[in-house]
Amino acid sequence: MLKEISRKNAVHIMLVYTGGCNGCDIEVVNAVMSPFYDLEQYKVMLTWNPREADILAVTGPVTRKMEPALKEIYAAIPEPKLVAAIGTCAIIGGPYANLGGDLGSSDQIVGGVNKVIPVDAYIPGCPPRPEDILQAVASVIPILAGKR
Amino acid sequence: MKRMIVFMFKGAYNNLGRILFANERKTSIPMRNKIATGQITYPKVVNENACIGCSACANICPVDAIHMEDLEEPVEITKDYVKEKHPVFDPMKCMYCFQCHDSCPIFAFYGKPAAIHPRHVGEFDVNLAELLQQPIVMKDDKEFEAVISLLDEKARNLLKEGS
Amino acid sequence: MMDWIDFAITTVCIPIVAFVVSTWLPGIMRKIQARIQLRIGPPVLTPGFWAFFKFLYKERIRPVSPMPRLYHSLPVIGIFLMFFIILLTTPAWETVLTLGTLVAIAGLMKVEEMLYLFMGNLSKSILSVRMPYPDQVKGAVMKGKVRRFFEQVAVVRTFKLISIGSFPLYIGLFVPAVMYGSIGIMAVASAQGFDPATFVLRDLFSLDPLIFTVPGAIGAIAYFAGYLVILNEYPFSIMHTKADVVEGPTLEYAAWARAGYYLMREVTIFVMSSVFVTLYFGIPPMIGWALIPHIILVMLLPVGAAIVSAFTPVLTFKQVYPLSLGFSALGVIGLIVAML
Amino acid sequence: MADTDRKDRAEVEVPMGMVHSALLEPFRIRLFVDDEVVVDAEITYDTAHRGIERIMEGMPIQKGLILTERICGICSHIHIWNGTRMVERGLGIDVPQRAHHIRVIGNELERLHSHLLYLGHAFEILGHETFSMRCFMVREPVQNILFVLSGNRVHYTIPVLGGIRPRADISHEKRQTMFSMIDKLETDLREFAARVLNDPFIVSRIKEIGYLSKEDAVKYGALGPNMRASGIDFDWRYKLPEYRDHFDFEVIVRDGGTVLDRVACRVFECLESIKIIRQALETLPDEDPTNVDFELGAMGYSTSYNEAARGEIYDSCALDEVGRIRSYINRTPSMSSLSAMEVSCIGDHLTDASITIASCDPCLTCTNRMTVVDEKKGTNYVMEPEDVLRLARRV
Ligand code: SF4
Ligand code: SF4
Ligand code: SF4
Ligand code: SF4
Ligand code: SF4
Ligand code: SF4
Ligand code: SF4
Repeated sequence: MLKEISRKNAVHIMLVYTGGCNGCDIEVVNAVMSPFYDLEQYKVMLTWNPREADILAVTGPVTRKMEPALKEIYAAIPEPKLVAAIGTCAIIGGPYANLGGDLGSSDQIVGGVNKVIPVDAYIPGCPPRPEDILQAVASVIPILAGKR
Repeated sequence: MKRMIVFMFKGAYNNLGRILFANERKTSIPMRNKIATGQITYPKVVNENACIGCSACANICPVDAIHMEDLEEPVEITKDYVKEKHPVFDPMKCMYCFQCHDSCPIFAFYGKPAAIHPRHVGEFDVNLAELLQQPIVMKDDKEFEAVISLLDEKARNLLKEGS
Repeated sequence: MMDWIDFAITTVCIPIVAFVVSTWLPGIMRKIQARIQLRIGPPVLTPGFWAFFKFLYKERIRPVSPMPRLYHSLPVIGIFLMFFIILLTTPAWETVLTLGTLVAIAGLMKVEEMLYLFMGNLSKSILSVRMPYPDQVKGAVMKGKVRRFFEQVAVVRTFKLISIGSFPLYIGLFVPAVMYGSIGIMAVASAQGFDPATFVLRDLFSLDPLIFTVPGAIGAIAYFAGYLVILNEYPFSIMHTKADVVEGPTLEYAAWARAGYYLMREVTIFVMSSVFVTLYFGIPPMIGWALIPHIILVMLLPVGAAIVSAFTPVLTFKQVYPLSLGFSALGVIGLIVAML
Repeated sequence: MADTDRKDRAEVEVPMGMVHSALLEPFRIRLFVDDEVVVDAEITYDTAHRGIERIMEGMPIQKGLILTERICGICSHIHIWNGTRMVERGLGIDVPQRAHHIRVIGNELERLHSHLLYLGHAFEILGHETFSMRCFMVREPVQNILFVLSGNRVHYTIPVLGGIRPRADISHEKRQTMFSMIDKLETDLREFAARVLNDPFIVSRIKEIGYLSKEDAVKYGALGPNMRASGIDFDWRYKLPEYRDHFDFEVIVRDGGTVLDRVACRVFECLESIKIIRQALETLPDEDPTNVDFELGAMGYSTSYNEAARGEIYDSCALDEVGRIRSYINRTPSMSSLSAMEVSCIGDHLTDASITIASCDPCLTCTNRMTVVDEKKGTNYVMEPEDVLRLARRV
């Protein structure tokens, strides 16, 4: 009872950029920092510490260098936790993993985030607008609250 | 010094108003309401009245993010061309490579805003009947063939006649 | 006998009051900042109250630390220290134990600050050295130097802050002592016209608070500066700054230990402010009518801190030293005026 | 000599990143400190390497150009513009003046949003949340203008070979909207700039740190505003016909070379950008913005330089007979500006170092270069000068 209510009322979100083009990153920062959008009004607070986080927001395709870091950071978050993949890169690897010329698509990309860690919410767009991000984050909070 | 003091008092006054009465608040309340009720919708990517339903976008998409759906009521564009389907776009699959946009005949052949744009298609009006009467400006035959091969049969005939 | 019953009630109730009020404070501070930032901001209970319970219910993990148990127990120690400080300033404890001197409070605050030293040395978070990245094959000129975690950098800073940063706070603590010639807290309060036995709300206006005198006002400013330092609130949050050490010593706290850390911070905000009210307004916390004005006045410092921190960047030691020296000097002037 | 001296003084290494609140993007900074004073710094940035140049090899040029935009979400327009410009130069494609104007508008809007983002980020690092939020507030209209113009807030995809995508054409109504939005933007920006540059706390934090002398700026290749803040008067916009012949603007140059100068330089550049956008909107020629009258074909090695928000950008490639890309090369400003920051943060406090590094506007997505992947061992690492030498000797 108290558990669910408290989880619904205080959520910490952590951002990890895994090698996207900055576009998604900036829109996430916009959603957090711009008073016009103001993520905090939905009871979601920004943190940079995985130990404090509940939601891990990942943007960008996972590059080979970022793969171990992403895994470790995911592991450092105590349960219950959710992962939101933001942007088409984080969902399917974006153009880097799907387009290619003579040499095929990029071998520097592991792929979307779900190739590395389990993902609970997908937010499409290149980049998604801040309002898309806000709505998605607001709508996953009940899932978080319902976890064990 | 005097300016500084005036400035500080003004600032203090303004901020008092902000703290106590939430003056000048910039947060968008309509958006807040929309999010609370889950009403944020994805930007419009297909301009229905500019689309001739030729399937080129669906055919070229490398990740199958577009499929054609039959229209309930076919739209008659010219007297011998009826639009029967329209493209439906799945944002989850799209990677924004713009190939649909660039192969849309409205853009590829006529240089007008394409009926499809993976970001936000915008508001514009195109008189399709008139447009389809215009000759196609495209020099390179190979490229013409490449684009035209993407269209469905009816549209192909139509555009070949037009050129 | 009466005294003992009073003592027991106070010992139980004052910490509860402190807990209840203090969970509101971060929310109020955040709301004020949000309003200044022209946005809505989180609901008042979110940052302090609900966050505390949320962390209680998270999965318990083992922190990466050479001594996990000690590391986890530090915030608990901090909370108890703070409860102890506030209890020392209650009239009930004074009559029974007569421990409530300014020296005791100053000493306990020092211990509280020292906790950060231990925390920092015991925490080894993923964000710096442990990040999986092949540093050692890179081309830096200075290969093979000692590699230091953020937290240890923060420890060095805590140390510097303890040695000089919180000076203004201690000077602010002792201005009343010099003014009234006593280091007893109750003596200070009664010198301002407070009598715990007979206090009713009407008496509020016959008090003669220290803060309205010249040395008192100066001392209060010094105390406020010290308050910001001890809370690691902007602009003095150098040991906690996001720009390099992220969250410094507290990085590894998770789940219930983080709840503990949250509570420790909240209670610190409350207690430091409560001591201020006791000393400068002459209204100590007690079970009785005095509690109402006390709690209202306690809001003063956190609100001030929120406003100041909304308008200042984090300062480095280049600015912290002179500022802290300046406030200390101010405090000393207050002391001298008090002596005259 | 000085080097060994420094080497002895450094006691500890403080590594930061790749996930860190001050860096935002994935990169790694190792700071070697004596007490808390930075003695040496190493910035490595290979984590975001996606191999764009490689996947472009053999792609049809039109598709490749769309991919250039995806190099970066901040300099998105300039990448696609410069790439397009390069091909247009190589193939001799005429571009209508209207298209040039709209591309310039895109670029200046991008400069505005990039600089404001920079300020927002800088304040965030300074710990000044309120002003950071104000920055984002001032920036919001810019994003809205871009959305009105092109249908996206970040990747606008304006240029196309021979002109612009018709989606981004500026109709009469659009133009009126843009005018009024820009007026509002300018008043907000001026007010905010005056407030920031007069704030004693902020100025005390950013003045006299991160000094980059003129010589060092040249030696380490600082670019764009970083270079101009160190007293070097150079801007590609003076040389490009798109700008030179049509617009009246000033290039901001400051002599100080400190973080304060880099910040101020950008603030004033924003005002110049607004000036250019106004002029462009006023003098927008009335014509068809896209020329489709060209043929793709073999193109020799062609290059193009341009002035991105963060400095010089360079693209080059060749095309084969059917218009497919051969060896695309793209070099972006952060690359060399960052190495300049390695030296300019030496001698500052640790906390100042992060604002110094941020003050060159580091953004890494374009910066990641050569990584060697050893498939057999399953490791990868970045090639060092020694590695290259070793390889060279072995051959
Ligand atoms: S989804 Fe688009 S905006 Fe986001 S990181 Fe990928 S390319 Fe950039
Ligand atoms: S059009 Fe080309 S890429 Fe798309 S499905 Fe057909 S063969 Fe594949
Ligand atoms: S932009 Fe999206 S929908 Fe269009 S072709 Fe590319 S992937 Fe398919
Ligand atoms: S290519 Fe264009 S006209 Fe054809 S179906 Fe797609 S959107 Fe409609
Ligand atoms: S160097 Fe940069 S631009 Fe080039 S492929 Fe790598 S990430 Fe892309
Ligand atoms: S040094 Fe960098 S920019 Fe120059 S050629 Fe090599 S990879 Fe390209
Ligand atoms: S310099 Fe590179 S990373 Fe930075 S904004 Fe420009 S393209 Fe993007």
